[in-house]
Amino acid sequence: MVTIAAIIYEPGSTTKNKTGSWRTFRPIMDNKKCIKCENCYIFCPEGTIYEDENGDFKINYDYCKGCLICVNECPVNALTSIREEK
Amino acid sequence: MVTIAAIIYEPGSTTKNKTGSWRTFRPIMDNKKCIKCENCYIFCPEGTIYEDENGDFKINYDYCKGCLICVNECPVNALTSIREEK
Amino acid sequence: MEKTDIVTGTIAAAMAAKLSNVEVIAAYPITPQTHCVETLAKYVANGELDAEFVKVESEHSAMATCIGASATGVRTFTATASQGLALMHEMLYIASGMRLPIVMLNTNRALSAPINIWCDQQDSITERDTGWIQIYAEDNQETLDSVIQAFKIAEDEDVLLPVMVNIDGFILTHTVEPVVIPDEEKVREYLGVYEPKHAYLDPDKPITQGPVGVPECYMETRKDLNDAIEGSKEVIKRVNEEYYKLFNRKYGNGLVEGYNLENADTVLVSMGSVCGTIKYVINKLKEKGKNIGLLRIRTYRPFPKEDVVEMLKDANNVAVLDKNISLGFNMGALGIDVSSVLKNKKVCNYIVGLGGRDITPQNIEEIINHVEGAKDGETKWINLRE
Amino acid sequence: MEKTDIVTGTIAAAMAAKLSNVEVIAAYPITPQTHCVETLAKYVANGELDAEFVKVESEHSAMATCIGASATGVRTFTATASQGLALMHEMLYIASGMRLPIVMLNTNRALSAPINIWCDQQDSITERDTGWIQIYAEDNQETLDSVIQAFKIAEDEDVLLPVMVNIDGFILTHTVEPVVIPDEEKVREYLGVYEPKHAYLDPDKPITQGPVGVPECYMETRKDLNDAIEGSKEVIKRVNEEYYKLFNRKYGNGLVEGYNLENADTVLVSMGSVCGTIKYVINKLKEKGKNIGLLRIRTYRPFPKEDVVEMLKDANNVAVLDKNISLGFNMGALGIDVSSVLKNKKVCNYIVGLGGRDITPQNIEEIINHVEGAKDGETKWINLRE
Amino acid sequence: MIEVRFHGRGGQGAVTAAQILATAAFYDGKYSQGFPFFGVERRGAPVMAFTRIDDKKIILRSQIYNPDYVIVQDASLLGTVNVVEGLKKDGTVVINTTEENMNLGFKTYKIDATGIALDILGVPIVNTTMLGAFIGATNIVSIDSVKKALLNRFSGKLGEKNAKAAEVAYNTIKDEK
Amino acid sequence: MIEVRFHGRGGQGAVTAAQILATAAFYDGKYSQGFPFFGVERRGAPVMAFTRIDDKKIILRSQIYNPDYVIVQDASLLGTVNVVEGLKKDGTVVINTTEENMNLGFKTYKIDATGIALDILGVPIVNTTMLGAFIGATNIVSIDSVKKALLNRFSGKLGEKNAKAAEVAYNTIKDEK
Amino acid sequence: MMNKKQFPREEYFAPGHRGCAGCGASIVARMALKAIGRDTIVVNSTGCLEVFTTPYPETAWKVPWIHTAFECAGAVAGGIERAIKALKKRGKYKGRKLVVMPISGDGGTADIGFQSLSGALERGHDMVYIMYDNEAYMNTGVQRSSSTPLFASATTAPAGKISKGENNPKKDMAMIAAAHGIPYVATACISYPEDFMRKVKKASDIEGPAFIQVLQPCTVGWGYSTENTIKIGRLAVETGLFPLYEIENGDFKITYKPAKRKPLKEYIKMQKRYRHLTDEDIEILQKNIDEKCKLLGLE
Amino acid sequence: MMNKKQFPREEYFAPGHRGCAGCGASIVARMALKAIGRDTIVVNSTGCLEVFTTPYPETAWKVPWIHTAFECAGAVAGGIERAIKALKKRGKYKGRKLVVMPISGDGGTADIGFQSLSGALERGHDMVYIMYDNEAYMNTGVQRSSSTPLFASATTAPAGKISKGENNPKKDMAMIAAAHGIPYVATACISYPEDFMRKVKKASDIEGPAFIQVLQPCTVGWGYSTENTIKIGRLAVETGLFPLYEIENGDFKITYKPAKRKPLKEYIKMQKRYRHLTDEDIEILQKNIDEKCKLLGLE
Ligand SMILES: Cc1ncc(C[n+]2csc(CCOP(=O)(O)OP(=O)(O)O)c2C)c(N)n1
Ligand SMILES: Cc1ncc(C[n+]2csc(CCOP(=O)(O)OP(=O)(O)O)c2C)c(N)n1
Ligand code: SF4
Ligand code: SF4
Ligand code: SF4
Ligand code: SF4
Ligand code: SF4
Ligand code: SF4
Ligand SMILES: [Mg+2]
Ligand SMILES: [Mg+2]
Repeated sequence: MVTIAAIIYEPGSTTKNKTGSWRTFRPIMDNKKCIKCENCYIFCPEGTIYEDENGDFKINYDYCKGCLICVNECPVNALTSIREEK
Repeated sequence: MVTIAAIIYEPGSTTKNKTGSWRTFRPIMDNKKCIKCENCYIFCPEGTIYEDENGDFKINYDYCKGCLICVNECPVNALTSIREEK
Repeated sequence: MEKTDIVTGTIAAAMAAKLSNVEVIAAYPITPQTHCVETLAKYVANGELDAEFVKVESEHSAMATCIGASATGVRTFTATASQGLALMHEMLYIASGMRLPIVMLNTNRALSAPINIWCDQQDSITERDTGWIQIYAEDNQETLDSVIQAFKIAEDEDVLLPVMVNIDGFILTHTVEPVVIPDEEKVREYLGVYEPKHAYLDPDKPITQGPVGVPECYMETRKDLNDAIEGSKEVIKRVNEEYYKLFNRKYGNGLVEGYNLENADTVLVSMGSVCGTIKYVINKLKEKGKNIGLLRIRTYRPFPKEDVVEMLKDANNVAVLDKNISLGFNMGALGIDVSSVLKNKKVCNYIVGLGGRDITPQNIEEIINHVEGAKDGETKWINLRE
Repeated sequence: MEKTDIVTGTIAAAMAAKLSNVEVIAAYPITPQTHCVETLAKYVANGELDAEFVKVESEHSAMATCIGASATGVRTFTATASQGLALMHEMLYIASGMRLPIVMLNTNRALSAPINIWCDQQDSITERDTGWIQIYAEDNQETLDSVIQAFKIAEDEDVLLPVMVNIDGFILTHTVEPVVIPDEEKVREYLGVYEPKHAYLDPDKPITQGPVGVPECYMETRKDLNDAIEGSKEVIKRVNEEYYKLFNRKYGNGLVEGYNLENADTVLVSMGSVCGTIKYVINKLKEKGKNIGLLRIRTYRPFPKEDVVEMLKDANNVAVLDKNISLGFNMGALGIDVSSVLKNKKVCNYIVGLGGRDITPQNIEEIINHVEGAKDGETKWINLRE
Repeated sequence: MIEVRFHGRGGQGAVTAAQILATAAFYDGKYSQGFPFFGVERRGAPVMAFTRIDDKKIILRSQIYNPDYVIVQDASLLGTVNVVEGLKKDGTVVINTTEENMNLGFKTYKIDATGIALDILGVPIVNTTMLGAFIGATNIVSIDSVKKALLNRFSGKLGEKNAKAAEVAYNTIKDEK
Repeated sequence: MIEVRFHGRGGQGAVTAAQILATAAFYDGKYSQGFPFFGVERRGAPVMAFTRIDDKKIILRSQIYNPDYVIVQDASLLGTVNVVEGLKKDGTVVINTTEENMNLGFKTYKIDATGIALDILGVPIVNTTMLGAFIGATNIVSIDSVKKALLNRFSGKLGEKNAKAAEVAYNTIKDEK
Repeated sequence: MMNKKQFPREEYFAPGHRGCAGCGASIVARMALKAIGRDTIVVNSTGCLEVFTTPYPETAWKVPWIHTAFECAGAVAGGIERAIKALKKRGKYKGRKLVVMPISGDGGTADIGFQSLSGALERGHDMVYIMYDNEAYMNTGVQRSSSTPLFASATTAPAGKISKGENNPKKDMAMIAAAHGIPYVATACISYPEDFMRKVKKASDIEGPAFIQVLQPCTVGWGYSTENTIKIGRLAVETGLFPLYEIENGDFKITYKPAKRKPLKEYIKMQKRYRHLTDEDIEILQKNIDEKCKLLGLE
Repeated sequence: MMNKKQFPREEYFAPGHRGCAGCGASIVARMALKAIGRDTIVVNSTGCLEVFTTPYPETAWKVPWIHTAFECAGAVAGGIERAIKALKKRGKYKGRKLVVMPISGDGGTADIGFQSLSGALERGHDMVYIMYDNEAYMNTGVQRSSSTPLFASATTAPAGKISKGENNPKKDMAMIAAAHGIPYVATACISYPEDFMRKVKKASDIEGPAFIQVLQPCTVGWGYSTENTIKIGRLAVETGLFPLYEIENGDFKITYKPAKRKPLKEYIKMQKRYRHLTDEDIEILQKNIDEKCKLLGLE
């Protein structure tokens, strides 16, 4: 059953689609090094870096596609990358 | 019988249509007064003022619609107008 | 207060849009539609109608603007013709696919090339697959009534489809004749306010309209649409009855109108203003003792198959008059459609009135005479010059 | 030199355009057509084809550019699909009305809304009234051959009409398969140089193209057009034969192709790539002793009425498969057309493969089984999901 | 059913006249249609318009080929247009002219409408004047209804002036009759 | 008729692989089709492609539901895609993995195509490598034709490298068999 | 003023067309063709000019002419230009420069045909695009276009109880064309034939796209009597309302500077489309002009 | 750089969408929505962003969103804006400002949707139009648009034996929009989020049409590896190739001035679309930039 005119009534429902499986490389965050410049947060095309209750940035690997922009844009190398295990 | 795609193969054939009958007023040219400024010639929307073999401007009444632009634009009042006879 | 006025078809349509309290109008001028939107612009300029009038830069944008407005949940109207309708083509599919109850007046006019501003119905006929409901009015009164009904039909929750009201260019658009103008309050009460449950762009309840219809869902959305327009037949009939009760006018059963069908061996089938001339001829011939029938198709889409079959069951000579031609089929579209449902019957097709060619009572008589001696499937062009 | 290559349908079409020595190409990218114009752009960028490639900003302008170029007297090609074709709608009527032999590849794709990039034939079917000749190819070889033939047909002095070669999106456009590429010299010799006698913008012989078609002439120009496209049937057949003599390939009689029709009580009618699958099923069933026929419509416009009637004269169950739906008629366009000419025969209609829905051999068998027990006029949607 | 054909020039209001006549008939309690014959012409070019009047609803939609009446707003049209084409044998022509000797082969009323229009309206637009003259000649609708239609169509002073022009022409013809 | 299904990710060249395989079959004197299953996916997302090979002209146009062979270019797909769906009972899978213990319930060939690709091509694009492995495992077309198809498809050095990668994978599997 | 034969005598635009008496659009066409000469190919959008010059079976045009639709003069012209290139490859038109001249109204240029124009400019087609600007959709009965000036009444932007007519300022097409970075842009007015014709000629000599916006008063749409067409155009320029300039490869130059700008009121008062305006309204418009003229260095 | 929470934490653009890894278009959408907030209505043209965010039955959008066709974001947005006005007459959305945000690619903006945009600007609709500029038609496979820069290779303007790729300069959309005389025009780049988001916010506060052209590198179309999206955007700005400015009511202001412009070569060398260029070719492009920067007062 499709909705009328294929209207989607559930906002943000792409979250059903775990794009984490796309990764070839995995970014790793070292919160100790992080200076909270917010670069990784704002530049992530997936919006999959979030601030947890402690004010630390975390990566939600369910969606991270492993583009490594965050790694590239971290001014203090708090982010690094490794090859994803398959 | 129409031509293919209603193409018109005879350039300038609107001359078949004598728009002189549209006139309510008739411009009259006094070549003696005329200083050949070419105003009437160039401004006539019908292109119905022409230069004869003597270099005089003449009005072809077959097409003159009587707009009186020529009369209005003649700097020396060599053109005047009268009500058209019907 | 209801009153009678003597107005053109375009102005009757503008009055109907005003009575229907449209909220957004987006339209682009084109002959022979212009007086409709000019009249609406005047209403707005004089404060007589509190609508947003969007002076778009093309018909493509007119339909796009209507789509945007309708998808936000307001009552929307536009008007066009010919090249304008053709320029909307892509957007017509989108309006119906998005299930937006936009109402449009189309003033039937021939299509270029060569350019021709006069009447035929090629423009709307060629949009017959788009999922728009198409009503063809016979006169100015029906024009006004149909625009009002169009909103009622379009916005019906079982329909939710755009509706195109078609009237013959010049023949109706530029002809004044008496038209009863219903009471404004009464119309507004009848229609109510448009408050859609399915499509509205509202930050308080964010929805996504017009997404990618992947192969897993696309065909089902088309089936939905197909069922909605099929189902609209019942709604159109119902609205025709309701309207009759409230405003005292009805048009056949809403889908088709039969005229003198009883015992008519020869029946003409057509749409729009030419049906008046046909009735005129039928009346004349009746005086002479000849019985001819007319089946007027009022809604061409949804196509009233069942009614066509039923109402023509006793006819032996069916003459379909088309103000359009499906090039490469050597027939008009109505002729094809009618032939396809009248399987065991002689159906002939007459191409009439293209690009403003007048259709005279003599032409109608010629058709009647011809069909009686013709073979099934014949197509004849009427009133051609050598 | 003739050679065989393994290419997609879009590339086969691009190769054909190159073989045909097109002089002006104006096109806008759209899936699933893009590889065709990309390939042509590459030919030009590498100096392999000395054509003008106009990178227009929309399909509307693509067709307008082709019209301008063709009216100046050069060979012109474009390619599009779906929304792009829809956006050209107004200009399609103008191209045919101006009698310009433009050739276009249309890669069949569904129409929005919702947006869908996959195959059905709604886009071209809905342009069936426009006066364009429409060829539907079954495979990539036929795509290449049809584009070449299209120029020959379009430019024939008895035709002078634009031609649209349709191929199924993805199913052909994105599938590689072996294709014989004819010798370039031979093709160019066959086609010759396009030097129109009727339409050319030349200061040395000034003509006026696209004037105001007043009511005194408009209907006659439409009749002319109607006769030209009707008459093109003979030309298409002739070209099919000529081509066979030169290049050793032919497609039925050019208009239709019959497959296993003899003694087939049940016949399927369809267009495009699905005919391959149908033949596949026919072959399978034949092995099982069941005799089913196929009538493949190759040129949908001009519609080969006479052939349809003649070739189906012995069939009792006719199943028309439509990859489109005429909304509000509850039938596909081919179904309507075929029904309208097969008056005393059971014709059922099957809506298949909309928006990329796959059509499997099982679906074909389901149709065959259904039609044998069905009533005339039934419509059934195949492979719908719940 | 009465059928009337108007001949004029673009910009002279022939179409308006046909509509006003239809409106006046409607005010008289009749059914009517008023409509133009459209061409691509601009101001100054010959145009036509039509009116039908009947006691019952008018359903006929073709153009008018055999009018009962012809109104010629501009005598110069005679040079290019056959204004009496198809006119019924016992038909009537009303023409704007100062010419005395004019034989169109039909019953003809002449009036210097341009004179009256220039007098009353100040411009040579003769459609309403000719309408008055036509009513004077034929009485197919009441002059009061024509005036009412004019007052509704043109606002304020303009309406009054046009009504006046129609009335003057009406009386002129009536007197001559 | 042989039917092959490729599973990969957008950007990994599954479609190209299907086409190359079809081309190789064609060079072997067979008929073939190579085509994608298209979705709206971008780089990284799961994609499929198909090849049909036969001794006679292929007219069937539906997608492939019951392949004889499945090629899995990226083992991580196993998490989201049922790569063996519809695979014929006696079908074969060729998969790019370093995992030793993997049971897909079908005859399966494993290869570290990523390793080979990184080695020879310098990028983890495994489509051509997997093609070589597939031929090694199945022999449904000749490796020479595959190499020829690759050299025609990719110009210069790139063609050579890809042909090399295919060959290495081909031999690897052959040796293992 | 008295140098003999300042204007060419060849006529490429025939009389007998159906334009209104006093129509400025005919003047545009006639002058433009005189300026370029016989090797012109005209592409005409739908509009007054197209309609009144080509009622089948007659044409006023003595040069090759084509009309397709309202909205695509730019693209059609582009196709012709490329076709000429292709024909030259075949050996045709050796050594001749054929000038492609799209000519469209303000509606066909600034509104419905704007994209087609913009695309053609961007692609660099060699053409002389003429926008004949009568500031409304005249052919269909004086509806507003985006070139209709502020406060002018038009049938779709009528003056009324709560409306002063058009409520948006005139779209500045010449400047928008200039922002496309094309080699030549100019404004012109039929009341200044030398200026206009010189610009057309120059545009036709320049390689690449040229755009000329020429103001053309319309007796019907603006509401004035026929003899004043030229006079009103002159007032538009003399008041500074419509400055005459050209922009050649980015260099802006005023080509006619009124000795002293006339008050706008003189212009306004001659036209019915403005008759609803109060003195205060006119003051607003006057201020707008004064500001714009300051920017352009006009007084 | 270290002020806490410089960027809002609300997300209106969900993950799980199908954009390529490293896609700059997602970054545009995410930032723009953060800047305006929840009362935004998005109108999306056909293009990458639309396609990868809304595969039925899923959507990445948490604000109301509509897509109709490729070429009409401007007009659809205009209809929405007027509908909101109409709804406000009914009493809805009292005291709230709803922001209509059309968002289109460079193709949807500068080419096929250009007229729809221009019409909307001319009519003065209150909207924030965002052109996400990845300099080609990415969704359909990297065909050239009029926003494709000179000498870049694209699939319909490929580098080849007799071609250096695209042969027309990049269409200057921001300047063309500015020539429409609208209240706000700006350029931006995703690599400068503060600048971009400030501009979006400002545009949403301003009454009337605002136009923002935001450069957005595309990993597939430009040919670079995914992690460099931001880096390349930064280089575009630092080289002066893509200057960041705003034009408010006609006043032009550079909003970011690189300390010293970097050589274009750095930028070019990172991208496959330029790999066919010789040093001389790059020199030509460098000269073009130098000239343009001089005009704009950069360096
Ligand atoms: C697609 C389309 N829409 C509308 C029209 C109707 N139409 C024809 S000409 C015209 C106005 C032309 O205005 P402009 O370009 O300013 O030229 P003008 O008539 O003023 O000379 C219009 C609206 C049309 N022909 N085609
Ligand atoms: C009328 C029409 N023509 C063509 C297309 C095909 N098409 C869809 S998106 C697209 C390119 C979009 O380019 P752009 O606007 O730059 O956005 P991007 O994909 O780069 O994000 C094209 C050509 C279409 N959908 N509709
Ligand atoms: S690698 Fe890319 S997708 Fe993953 S968290 Fe970093 S920026 Fe986001
Ligand atoms: S970019 Fe690095 S320093 Fe900045 S917030 Fe992210 S992890 Fe911390
Ligand atoms: S009156 Fe008008 S038409 Fe007649 S000659 Fe003078 S300018 Fe020409
Ligand atoms: S305008 Fe007067 S002076 Fe000038 S050429 Fe004409 S008649 Fe002579
Ligand atoms: S309406 Fe205006 S532009 Fe059109 S023909 Fe008449 S005067 Fe000329
Ligand atoms: S092609 Fe470019 S713009 Fe499109 S999704 Fe991929 S990275 Fe983003
Ligand atoms: Mg205009
Ligand atoms: Mg883009």
